[in-house]
Amino acid sequence: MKFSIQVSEGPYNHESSVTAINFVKAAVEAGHDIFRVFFYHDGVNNGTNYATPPQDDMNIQKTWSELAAAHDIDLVVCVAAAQRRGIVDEGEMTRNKKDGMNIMDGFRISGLGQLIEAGIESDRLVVFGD
Amino acid sequence: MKFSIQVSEGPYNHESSVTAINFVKAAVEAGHDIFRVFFYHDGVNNGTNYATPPQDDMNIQKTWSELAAAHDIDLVVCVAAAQRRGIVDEGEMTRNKKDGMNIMDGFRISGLGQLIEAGIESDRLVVFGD
Amino acid sequence: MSDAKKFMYINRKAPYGTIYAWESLEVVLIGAAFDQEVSLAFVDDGVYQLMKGQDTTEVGIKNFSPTYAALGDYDVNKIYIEKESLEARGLTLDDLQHLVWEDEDEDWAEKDSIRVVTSAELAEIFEQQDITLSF
Amino acid sequence: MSDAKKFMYINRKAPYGTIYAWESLEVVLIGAAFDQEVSLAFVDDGVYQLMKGQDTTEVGIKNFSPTYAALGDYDVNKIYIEKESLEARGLTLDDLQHLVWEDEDEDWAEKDSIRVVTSAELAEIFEQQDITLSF
Amino acid sequence: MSILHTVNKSTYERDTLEACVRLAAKGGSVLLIEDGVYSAMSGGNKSSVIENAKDLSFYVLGPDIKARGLGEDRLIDGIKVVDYKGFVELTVSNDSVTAWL
Amino acid sequence: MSILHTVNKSTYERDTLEACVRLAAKGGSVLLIEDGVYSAMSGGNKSSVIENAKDLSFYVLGPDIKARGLGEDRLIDGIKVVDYKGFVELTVSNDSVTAWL
Repeated sequence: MKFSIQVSEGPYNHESSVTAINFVKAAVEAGHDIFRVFFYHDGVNNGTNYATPPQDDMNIQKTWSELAAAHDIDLVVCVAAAQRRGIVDEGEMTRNKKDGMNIMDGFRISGLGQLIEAGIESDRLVVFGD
Repeated sequence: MKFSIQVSEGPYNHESSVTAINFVKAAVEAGHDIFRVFFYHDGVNNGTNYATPPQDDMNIQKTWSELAAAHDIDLVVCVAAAQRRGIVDEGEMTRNKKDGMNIMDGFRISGLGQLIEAGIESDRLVVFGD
Repeated sequence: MSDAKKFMYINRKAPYGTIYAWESLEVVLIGAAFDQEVSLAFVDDGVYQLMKGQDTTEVGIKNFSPTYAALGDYDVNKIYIEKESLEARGLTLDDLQHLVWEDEDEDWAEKDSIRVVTSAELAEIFEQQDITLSF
Repeated sequence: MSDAKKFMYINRKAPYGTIYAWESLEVVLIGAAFDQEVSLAFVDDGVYQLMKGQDTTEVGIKNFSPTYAALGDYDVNKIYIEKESLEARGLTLDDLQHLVWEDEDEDWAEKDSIRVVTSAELAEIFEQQDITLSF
Repeated sequence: MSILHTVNKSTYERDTLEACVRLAAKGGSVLLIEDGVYSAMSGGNKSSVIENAKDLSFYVLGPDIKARGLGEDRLIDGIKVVDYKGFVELTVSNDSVTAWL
Repeated sequence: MSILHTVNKSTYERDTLEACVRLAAKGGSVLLIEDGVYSAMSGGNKSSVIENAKDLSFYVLGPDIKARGLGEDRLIDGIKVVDYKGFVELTVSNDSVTAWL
């Protein structure tokens, strides 16, 4: 079956990201496809590569990145939500004249249409939030 | 009177930052001192200079920066919370081998002791959160 | 429209205290371009999103409430309000914005977009949806 | 200790669903170095923070509950639990970790850190505080 | 000692206001801010949380009620409206501030 | 159509579970995750929210109850424990998923 996921909260502050990661892992293990994970609201903060979490805890941002690489999962950060919160890729850096960028490997910034498309293209959309 | 403020939520997602800003402005206008604003939990995301919020809304991160400059307010981002969430200054960039930094002008990263000290040194500590 | 999916947006949170209400509306507006069947439900504190007379000037943040009036132009005209949520809060339909749309099939007659429904009716409507987005 | 301020930490949130419980504990541990008078209150879902037998292995995140046992070593030994919150949740003190401290003045006798108090008693304790930190 | 209590959540959504009312000592002041201001409206199922708390003084942040389209005429009797300046004054006139989060 | 409902907040703190129970059609399944698992415990003031919802099937995420130190023996009768694999299976065996946030 084809799944898409929406993650609506940032890493660490809420369990949503962790539950979504564990759900994605279990779905992949059961042979399902993850079409897309869409990060919205504070969820966009899952896509930063500037974090240095404690070594004795899950590295949430990196775990997403590894999952994406291992299972070819499309990780999309909402551009409007990212602009409010400060997640920047190369295009955003140039466009908005920032000194650097902090998007994690495996994530890309795109529009809200990607969420609607995920709903249309997938058999199930599962939302994790607050 | 000497005030300190704790902000526990990130900008835009919760009203906390905005209420704290309006409180700080009113306190300064009434002739009070703001000793320190301490950003904790997702509140550390108030300190990013990577955001590009919509032009028809308050630019929360920049407003903090301007308030700090105008009224000599100490804006402190908790280092442990910042490491989980990806707020980086020059020291953190070097120490944790990041490609850049995203701390806003007027903010500094420091330890939790700064919150306790704010409580000790101030006449009032006011917390804004979720 | 036979291939269209039924999208339901459930709005359960008050405006301004958190951004969910506003960022939900942003999804609805973008989603309207996709030619799917769209419904919105306002339940619990979500009903406060449609309160008339919102004025955020003194707070200093954007007042997004006028945007709800544009939903009709985007062909978003199935807006369900839970009766029980209104009543629990001492509100009536008069407290809320009057949202309308123009029916192309009836010479652009102006029609109400808002339908007040009971919990039981809303539960049935939820059962007919393909995709539910929660805010 | 005459210049010491009274710090109260109010913990009202369950662990793991959000990080407030853990990051609150981090403040308490750092704050213990400052020689102030420290109290902790656990009310509402905050009482769940002290549940025995927490095991986060299958979730894959850090289990911080053993850290509460260290509070005594940091001279944090005024830990108030609201009776009404426990009862509403069908819990008793036996469900919670047994937290102790060693009293230097009584030849390091081991004493209970946890005191179960009523809402009314806790309200009075709150009135005596200089600084309240809420998580 | 007198305490200023702040509550920023709707009592329809969360248990915050009820916690505050239960754990605030007699004579305390409660300021409703952000989504907490919805709890100040009369005529709702939960208006009684405030109506029954006779030992406390209630205030509501004016800018937050205006933002939400709530008229002052709909507030529960006895609740006073303050602006941010009044919020600061309440923190000064009380001895300490407790945020109910 | 059958719906899998997810609830991730404690019914002591928020109105989420009550909204779900009120608005879930007969025959639906409810999976309690994250802080939602506290609502699955018997013997509390709000255990009746689930006990009275006879028309729904309740599930609880095992890893989340273990994390919180809740024994399976304390769950309200009839609630089934699933792991993440079981969570995925519930999303497949139902026609759609509604998250109550």
